[in-house]
Amino acid sequence: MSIFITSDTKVLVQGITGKEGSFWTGHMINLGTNVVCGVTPGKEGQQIEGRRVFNSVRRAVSEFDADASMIFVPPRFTKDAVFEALDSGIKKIVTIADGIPLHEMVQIRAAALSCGAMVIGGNTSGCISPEVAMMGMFPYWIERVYRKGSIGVMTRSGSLTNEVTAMVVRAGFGVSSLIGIGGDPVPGTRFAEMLPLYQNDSETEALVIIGELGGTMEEEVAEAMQQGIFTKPVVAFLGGRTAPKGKRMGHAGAIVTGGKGTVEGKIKALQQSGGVVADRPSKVGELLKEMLDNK
Amino acid sequence: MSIFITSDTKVLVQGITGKEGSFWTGHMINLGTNVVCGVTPGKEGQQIEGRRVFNSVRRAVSEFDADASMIFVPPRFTKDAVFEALDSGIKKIVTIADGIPLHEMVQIRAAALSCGAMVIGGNTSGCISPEVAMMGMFPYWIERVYRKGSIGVMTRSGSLTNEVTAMVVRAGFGVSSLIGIGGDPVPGTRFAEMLPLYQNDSETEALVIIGELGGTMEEEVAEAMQQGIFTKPVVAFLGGRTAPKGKRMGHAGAIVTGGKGTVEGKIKALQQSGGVVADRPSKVGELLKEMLDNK
Amino acid sequence: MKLFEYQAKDIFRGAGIPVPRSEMARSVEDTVNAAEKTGFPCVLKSQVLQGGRGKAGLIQIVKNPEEVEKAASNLFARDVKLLLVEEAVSIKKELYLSVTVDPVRAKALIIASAEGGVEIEELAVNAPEKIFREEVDITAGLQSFQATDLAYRLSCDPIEAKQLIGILRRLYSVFAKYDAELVEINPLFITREGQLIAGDGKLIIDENSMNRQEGFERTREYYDSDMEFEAAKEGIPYLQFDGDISLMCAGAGLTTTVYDLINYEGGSVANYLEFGGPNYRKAVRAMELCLQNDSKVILVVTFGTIARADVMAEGIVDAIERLKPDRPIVVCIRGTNEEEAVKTLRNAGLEPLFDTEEAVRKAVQLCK
Amino acid sequence: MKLFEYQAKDIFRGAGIPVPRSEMARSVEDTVNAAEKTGFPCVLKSQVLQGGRGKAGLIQIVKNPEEVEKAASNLFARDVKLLLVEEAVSIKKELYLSVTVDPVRAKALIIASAEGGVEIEELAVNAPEKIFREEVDITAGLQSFQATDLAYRLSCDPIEAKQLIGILRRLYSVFAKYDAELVEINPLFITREGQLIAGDGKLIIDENSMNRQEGFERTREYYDSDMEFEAAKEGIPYLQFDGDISLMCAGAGLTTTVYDLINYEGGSVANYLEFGGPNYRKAVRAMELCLQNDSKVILVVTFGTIARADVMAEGIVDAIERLKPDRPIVVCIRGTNEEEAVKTLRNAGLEPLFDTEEAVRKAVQLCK
Repeated sequence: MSIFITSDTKVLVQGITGKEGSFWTGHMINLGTNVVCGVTPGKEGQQIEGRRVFNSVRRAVSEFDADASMIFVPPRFTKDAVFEALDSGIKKIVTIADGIPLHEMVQIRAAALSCGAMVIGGNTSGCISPEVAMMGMFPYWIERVYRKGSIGVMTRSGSLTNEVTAMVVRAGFGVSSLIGIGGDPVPGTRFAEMLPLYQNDSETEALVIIGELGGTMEEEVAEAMQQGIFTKPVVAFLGGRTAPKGKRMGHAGAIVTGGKGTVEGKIKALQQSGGVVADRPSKVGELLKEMLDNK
Repeated sequence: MSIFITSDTKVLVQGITGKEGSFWTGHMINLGTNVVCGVTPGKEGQQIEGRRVFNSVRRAVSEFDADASMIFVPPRFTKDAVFEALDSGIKKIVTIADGIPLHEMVQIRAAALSCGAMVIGGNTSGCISPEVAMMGMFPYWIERVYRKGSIGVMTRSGSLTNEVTAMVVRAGFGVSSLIGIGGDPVPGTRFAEMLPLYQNDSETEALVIIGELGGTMEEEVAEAMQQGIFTKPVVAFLGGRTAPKGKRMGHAGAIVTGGKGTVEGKIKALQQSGGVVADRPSKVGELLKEMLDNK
Repeated sequence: MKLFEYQAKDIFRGAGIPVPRSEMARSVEDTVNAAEKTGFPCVLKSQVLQGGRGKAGLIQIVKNPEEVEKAASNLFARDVKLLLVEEAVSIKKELYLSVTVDPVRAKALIIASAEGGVEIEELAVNAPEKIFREEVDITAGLQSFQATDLAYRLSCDPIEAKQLIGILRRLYSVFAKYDAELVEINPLFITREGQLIAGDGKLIIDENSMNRQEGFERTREYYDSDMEFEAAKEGIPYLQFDGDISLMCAGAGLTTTVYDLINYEGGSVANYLEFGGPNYRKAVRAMELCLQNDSKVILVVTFGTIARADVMAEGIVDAIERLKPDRPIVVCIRGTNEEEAVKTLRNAGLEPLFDTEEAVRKAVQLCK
Repeated sequence: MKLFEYQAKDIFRGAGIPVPRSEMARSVEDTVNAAEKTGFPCVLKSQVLQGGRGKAGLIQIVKNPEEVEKAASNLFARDVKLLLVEEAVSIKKELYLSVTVDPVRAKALIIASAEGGVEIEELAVNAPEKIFREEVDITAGLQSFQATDLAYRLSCDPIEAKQLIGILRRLYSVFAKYDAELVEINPLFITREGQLIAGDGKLIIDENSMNRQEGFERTREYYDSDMEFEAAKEGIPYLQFDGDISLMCAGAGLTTTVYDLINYEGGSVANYLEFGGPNYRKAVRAMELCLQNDSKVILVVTFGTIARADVMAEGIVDAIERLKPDRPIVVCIRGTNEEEAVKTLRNAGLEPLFDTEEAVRKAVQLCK
């Protein structure tokens, strides 16, 4: 079983008639994702990739009982799209938008928390379980990166994911489920909140975390490991070790302020909790091997 | 046992240093109410009727673990006062303010519902269990009205309560617990929501409901009776039977709009559910007698 | 506070909701000039607060200056003070939209129907499936997706739906900004050209929020009678009737009940008046209002807590001394400090009663 | 977007938060005139975006015109473009107030302390009990009782507390209105006369909300270098360093990692530059920026999905043809349509690599 999304998950696509929405809907279906229908106000009656388009999520859900929503709408409409999905009782939401206003992202996460839903993103490529299903935009056709296997991957960065995952695959492994939580300062779902899913996933033998400077998400993972919430092997790669302090280099979420969120602090926390940290992408595969051989 | 408030309930008074607040705090204590402390911003260190005053509910609750809050603040500050009490985890709130803005009252009720609290009021005299405790402003010293007994009373009107309850007492009964839910169009708690408390109260043998035209609260009581949520005898008195349609006579909540909320409709609903309806206050006592004798 | 149609439409216009072009007229001459400006055909709409103006003949469509003059003369003769002269639009369809409050669910409630122009309550009974309801969290406000969903339920035409979305959002913002008890557009026209435009406008502002709403002065026009206007200026709840007994009671519930009891006993009410609550020291002013009526008896019934019986009794005695009423007064004053009240009333030669129904019967008898 | 102190204080003033009287000065002469207006003593505050201005000597208290002239000359000589000349207030106490976002709890977060004037992070480590936190629901906004409770935790004096309540509410409204990532008053002075007044002002507006914020133009002053300003105008993330290798990479995470790897390998970075995401067709402009640096190598590393490898490779080849770079270019372009990219690069005489670390090592070697 994959996590978050399986081949049975009924996926609705909000913004399905847009350029990105229609293009990636095709790819999601192509990979095996059970896309049931789509929503774009005013386009009811159209079809995209053979899927019916509705004017609203409520209308869509009244005909197709969707479990998950993949949102392809511009950043300034994302809050409304997420609220619309939540309003229809959808509990799994992925939003790829890059540029969601900060205060709206806070409201999105607050709303998700209050109704027990999981919003992945924004500013992410989404999630993929190779050969099973995908909500997002991954070049699953690149075998060198998206080979199926037993390693879970959680990441804050899209570009780095291709880089690091390629190293995992080069070391002889494959990916069970990969979830990009996104590079924004306020992601809808945090690393630590994904851990129970990976813990319960029988297909995941070990977890690779692709983190970076800024925020406290890696520290929260360390805490969950210490509390025994997550007990599988963890290998982390953290970008921005040598980044100059106070400058905004990389993602908006990747900034060290007031001594909080340094890579050194994260490394220390993870190591103290039994994780290992790779200092360069190529080491990730090697460390995974060591950890799994010693198990 | 009385309902909503017992002699053990730890009551905090918000707005305790005001004229009304201090006057009625004295009376509440005099009746036996366990008033533990009060709140008025900027007056910390003062004492009212021997009770300490704090700057905020949080500070008060950190020293006295209050269960209930009696709010004596002007209408335009009531929403904030209720939110403050809810923020400190207080689940029983009475607010007497007459003139709470409609939209704020909606927010008050929404907040109470979402955290499982009960807000009684506004535009009410509050609640009293004679000889036990009181949150509000009742002339408990008038034996002719506030004699202890076995009849529960729920009311939308202050002045009418004295009138009708006097008739209950004249017929030889007394009052177990009396709750005034207030005369506004949006009361914090509705009649039907109080029924489970009266149902479970061993001291209450029958229930008198003092209603009036407008709204659907009496109809909701009838529905609860039909569903078996409330099974004790019910005698209702409803004001405004002959009120001209469309005119606002009496409470703000007492207006018939669009054919909804007529007294005839309410009478029919209550009668169909096994209740009896008195056509004048003096009949309430007589009907009670009949019902309890036939039991 | 219920506003006149022209006020509601002014507010709509300010909020960006399309309304027909219009002019105001206070005389027949005004009306003729106004109609020239709007062009023909146009609609003369009496600015009165009562409902059902269409059925009552208070709205007239006119096609030429002659018709204007005739219709306007007729309307002004019917105690109408102000006409709204509006361009007549070509109507393809009529919708219904309103925002109000749901006291049970503690939400704002949008009610909409693709069949407007009728009484929504009738539609609710006859064809409830044609009414759409949308609950809005009053703290978060109307969400775009709610407006979008509702708009496409009302119309499949994207051009109409887009206009509807805008109107819904603006109507909700009027509801929020003006602390509305009700804001309603019925009918909302869809013209033959596909434009949406508010045919009527209703806005009732919550009385408890009036102190934070600016620019609404309660002039005589808002009241059915001079007396009601006068009482309102004092903050005294008052309704004018034409029977025999002037009520001077305390408490909304009790006063309403006394009103009922008088009717049961075969009596009739001259006026409804509450002088309880914040007005319990205003006995003189209250009695003055009662005495302006052609009533035969003044009936005083109170049962107060904070509105103390002794203070009210003193007020009544004081009012009698000052105003020397020409008609009998029945007093039934109970509650806090009742004993003092009884003494005061007896000293003044009154005979205090203690039972509401007895007092009502006595007042009715005195009228015979 | 981080604003200058004077901008933050303008916004504070507009919101009703008291700030000291002040004048702006762009020259020594200006400063002398400004100081005459504010009176002595006054404070010359360099309007630069970096933190720790006090320790860096960028804030000077002056007592007379001679001191003004000396201090201003000194500051303007240090590349300061603008001084805020502010009246000096008599300080009884310094508080700390800020509003930011709590990403874990998904709330706005007010942080306050009765011990301001210091770095709040230091206080958080050394005396966490002196820091008060108040979470605010961002939809409902700051509730009065929260401001009241916090104010009385900061000061037992009702006169101070009342001012604090007002400042907290206004500061929160600035946070909300300006889509702030952070708004901070540190220190918030309590003067000897008992008045509260903002001693400093910091306001960072969320980059993702800039399109709905008006009146903020990004001028040269907001950037540390001309190059950064130039890149920003193109929307290209760029940071200036003074090493040997110009980065021209795609993706925030990957670019940062390449930066790290260069440092590990003993190399040095001339500039950080991302041309991925929406900029993946801007290879020419990106290379132009790199070539303006005194770097020895340009290192191109990408691993894109939507930012297609073939398009980026074409861009690089195009850029080389147009700009004829005077230094070697190391290319490691992978991802969607990688095979096409490889062909394009080889046809142009480049030797595409496929391993980031190998590419980094090669670039570092080329610098030796």
